Amino acid sequence: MTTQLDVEKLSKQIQQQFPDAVQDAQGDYILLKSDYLADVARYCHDTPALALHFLSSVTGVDYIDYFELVYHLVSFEHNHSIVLKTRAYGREDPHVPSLTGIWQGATLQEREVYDLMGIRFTGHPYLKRIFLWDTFQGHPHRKDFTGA
Amino acid sequence: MDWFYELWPKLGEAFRGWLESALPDSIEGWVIYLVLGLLSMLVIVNLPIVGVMAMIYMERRLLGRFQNRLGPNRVGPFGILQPVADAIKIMTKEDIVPNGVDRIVFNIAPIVMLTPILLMFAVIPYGGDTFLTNLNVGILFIVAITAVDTIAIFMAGWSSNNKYALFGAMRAVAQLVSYEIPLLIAILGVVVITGTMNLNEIVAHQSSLPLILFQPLGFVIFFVAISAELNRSPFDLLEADSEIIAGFHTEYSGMKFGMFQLAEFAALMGYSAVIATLYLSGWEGPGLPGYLWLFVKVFFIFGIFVWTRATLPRLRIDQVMALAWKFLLPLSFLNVAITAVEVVVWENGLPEWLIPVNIVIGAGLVAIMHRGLNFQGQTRQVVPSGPERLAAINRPVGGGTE
Amino acid sequence: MYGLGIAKGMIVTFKHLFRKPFTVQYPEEVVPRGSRFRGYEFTWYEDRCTGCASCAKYCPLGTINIVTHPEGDPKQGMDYAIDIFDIDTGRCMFCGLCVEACPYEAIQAGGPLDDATYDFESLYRDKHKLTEMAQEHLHGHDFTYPNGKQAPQPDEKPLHIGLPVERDRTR
Amino acid sequence: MVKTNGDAKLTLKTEEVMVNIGPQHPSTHGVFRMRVTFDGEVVTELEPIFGYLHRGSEKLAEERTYTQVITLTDRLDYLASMSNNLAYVLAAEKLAGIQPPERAMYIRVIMAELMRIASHCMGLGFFINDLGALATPLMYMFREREKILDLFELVCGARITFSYMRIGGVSGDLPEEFMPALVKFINEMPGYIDEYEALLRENEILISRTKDIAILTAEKAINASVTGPMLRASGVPWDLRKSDPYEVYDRFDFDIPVGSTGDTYDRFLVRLEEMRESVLIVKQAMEQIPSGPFRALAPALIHPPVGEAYAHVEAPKGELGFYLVSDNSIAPYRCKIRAPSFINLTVLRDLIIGWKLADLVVIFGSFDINMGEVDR
Repeated sequence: MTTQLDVEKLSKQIQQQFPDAVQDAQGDYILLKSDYLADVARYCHDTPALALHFLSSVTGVDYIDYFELVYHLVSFEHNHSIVLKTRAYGREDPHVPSLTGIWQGATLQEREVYDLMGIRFTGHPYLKRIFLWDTFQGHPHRKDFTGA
Repeated sequence: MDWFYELWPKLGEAFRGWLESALPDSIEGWVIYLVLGLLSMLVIVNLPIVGVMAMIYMERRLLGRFQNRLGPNRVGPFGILQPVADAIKIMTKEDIVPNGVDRIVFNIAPIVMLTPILLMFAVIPYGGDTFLTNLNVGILFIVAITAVDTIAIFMAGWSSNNKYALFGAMRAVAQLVSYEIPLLIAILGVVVITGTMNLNEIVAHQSSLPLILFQPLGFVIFFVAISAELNRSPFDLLEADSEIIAGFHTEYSGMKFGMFQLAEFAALMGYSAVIATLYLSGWEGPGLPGYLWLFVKVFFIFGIFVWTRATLPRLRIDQVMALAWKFLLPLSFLNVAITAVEVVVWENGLPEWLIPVNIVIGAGLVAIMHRGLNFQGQTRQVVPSGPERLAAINRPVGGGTE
Repeated sequence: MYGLGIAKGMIVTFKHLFRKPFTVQYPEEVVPRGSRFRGYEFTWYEDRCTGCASCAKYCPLGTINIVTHPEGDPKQGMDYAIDIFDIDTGRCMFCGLCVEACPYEAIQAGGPLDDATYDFESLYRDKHKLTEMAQEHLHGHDFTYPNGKQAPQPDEKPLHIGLPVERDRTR
Repeated sequence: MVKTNGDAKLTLKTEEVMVNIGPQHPSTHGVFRMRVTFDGEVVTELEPIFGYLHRGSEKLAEERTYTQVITLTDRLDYLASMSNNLAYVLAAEKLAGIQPPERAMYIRVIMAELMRIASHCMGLGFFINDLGALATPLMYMFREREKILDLFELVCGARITFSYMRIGGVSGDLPEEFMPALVKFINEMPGYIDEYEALLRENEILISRTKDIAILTAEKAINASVTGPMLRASGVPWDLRKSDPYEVYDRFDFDIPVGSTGDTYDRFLVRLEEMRESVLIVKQAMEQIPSGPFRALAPALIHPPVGEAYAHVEAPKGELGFYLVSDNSIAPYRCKIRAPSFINLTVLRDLIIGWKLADLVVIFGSFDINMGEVDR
């Protein structure tokens, strides 16, 4: 059975490394400030006690005030998982750092989020529309999308 | 019953007699000769066409049964008219010439493909006295004339202005030319034993025992090489449907496509007849007349072709080439050498106890030689995918000037 | 030795040569459908329908169009008369949610496969067409619904509460 | 053309050809396009191009009730609809806090495992077809798939788009005639798998075409989020049925087939072995299945509390996950699908570069992707 990592404990651990990186920690997720996302992800990936080598999925959710990025991380060695979240503000050019440098599995998924949600991933090597054609206007998974 | 066994020569004689009596005396003998020649050519040219229809029907039905389904069974009783329906369909289809093709070469290619195949049927003996021409270099003629097909396939692929067709053409050139060599040298074994290239005499030589018994290795080499020559599975790389759509005839439609199909199946039929003639004592056989025996053998060999097609996956181009150059070619040389020694030692015909010896020698040689292929993968150097592999592949080739 | 694996495979295919083909020839032989088969013939039984429009609400594609008006004597139980009941079978994806939604089992799935048509028009089935199909089914199946229950005979009262609805079967 | 380099070594320089493989090509398993650059027959560059089948399932789900979304999940991986249904209803149950009855869980497990057999049949069949075997193994595997679809037709009335599972159970109990049919099929199936093995496993041509081809190392597979048989072929024993058991998988005794090197041949073998394990699971589930209700008492229109839930199952193609966000309305606020086929394609370029055209189709076939799921 995959166990949920103790959010309280992990957030304290992260706080020690990166003060004021954690915005919120409740339920089964840790909400991070987007500036620290890449660092914390790198920390989660490299720390042997965490060893979160597997990025299960990258999800973008449009909460109208902000976009929320949800990262499901799993460790095969310890069989535990954690959910990292971060927020991107603004409708015009929301952006978060890309995690492709840490997990190759993020490449296609981040492209998908960029295509359908319009969130820019800074540092992505090939950020291009994936499902829709290049000249498509708008991002259909946004709540205010009304049709092309 | 005599007419039944000697049907075609007797028919020819009777027709000639009728012509001589019916025509006025002022008509000279060469005219009758010409008319008769044209008529027999007509028969010979139509023979592969009718035979191909039967083969297409047989292939589709057999493939169906191999795959646990029925196959075509809608047109006519047991679907026997399916090839006719196919032919009508293909002849009435629009003949599309795509933009940007080399028109002349594109249009000539099917003709260049089909003609040599039809010529091949001229020298095959269908019975003791049933043949169009009794060439004393018959087998050489067949191999030489069908080699023209390589050019036709290349013409078709090159002129199509299609990348898939180009891939098919390039593969054709590499594959077909390579397999000519083991094919020829395997035939050499037969020629060494019989001492003749005349197909009638080769058949006459096998009246007691078929040559496959004295040439088991040669037969295997010939069969594999001919599978490759005829683009049959597992060597059907020229038209590998899962890789390059239809290979060299991707852009062809209508009757031009039909001519490629016809040529392919006619070649299959012709070469099945050659296999029967060279190794399975041709038209010889008890009971039935020669021409029927030959067709029984042809369809039996064709059935084996269908069987392999139904079972085997396809090889890759470099493996196909490796098979030709590293496996079949040395084997065929060994085969000729062993045969030559046997023929020199037993001048007055090979003794029968050589049959098991030959089979053992053949199996042993195959078992030894296949190690050189390294097809199992364990001994091959493992190269990872991605850029590293590309670098390994792109390393400089050739001697250089060190 | 090289070739043994190939020979094994050849034997397998050779065995199949003598097996009975698995396929059946469709028009002559029809594989029997299961009793829950969700086929083209959506049958709707007006005699069971109360006009609650549950099916229309459940349909993910909105292929069911239903218009009703209240009718009948309140003393004998109020009823809805069905003005329009259309199913656009051309858009239907046969998920069976409407069948599950109906509390009176008035709409039922099932039927044969050979219901192909040449135009989309005939896939749009209105109340009359649906009733026609339902009657055809009932007459062909000894007045049994696809779900196995007994339907009322033509002279009997419909099952739902209230008075029998005036049916226009002549179209 | 032979030209001399600066360091006086001969290199064979050829002109590169760019070929669009797809969107209509016999081996792309749907409308998928690869823009490939060839040097002779060797692939030097490859770019996958998606989106020809993009239907916006995730957006459509936001406008449908929780029950209606089930019909959308049928159309994701249309060769494994039951697994998709299962993943979705698990997520919705987690969100709404509904506990399905025991019998329903067993029925779901039986369906999911039968679906895995059917999906692997298709995956392997088309993989062998890509190798050029003229559909014979494919036809045999189609035959078994048809039998499974007949079973599904008995329980839910459809053959491809089942929509069988419901939030809190399944739409109907197993009919009377189902169990005898299932027993017959499960007893026959190992014989069929033996047949495939005899036909393919030791075939020298197949081995020479697949062994040591396109090796995916375990580290790379994990780093690239590869899941399913591809991951297990690389030697990682990660199967959600064992490592994060959902439903009643923890009550069954089965193995996870794991490959040794992660080459194409291992990916083929892992799928073949998984079919055997699935037969084993179905057998155990048939013995253990209890009687009782098949559906929990749940309202027709559920209003889950505000929150989010992520549930994943081991679908035939890999980890299929549904991430649902609820705003206490009758429709999900956001429905994200973690599609295994799509994410497995991350390693496509790295695996194929450097191999030949003939290997390209084989490697791509060994991914066993489904375009309905990739483009969603």
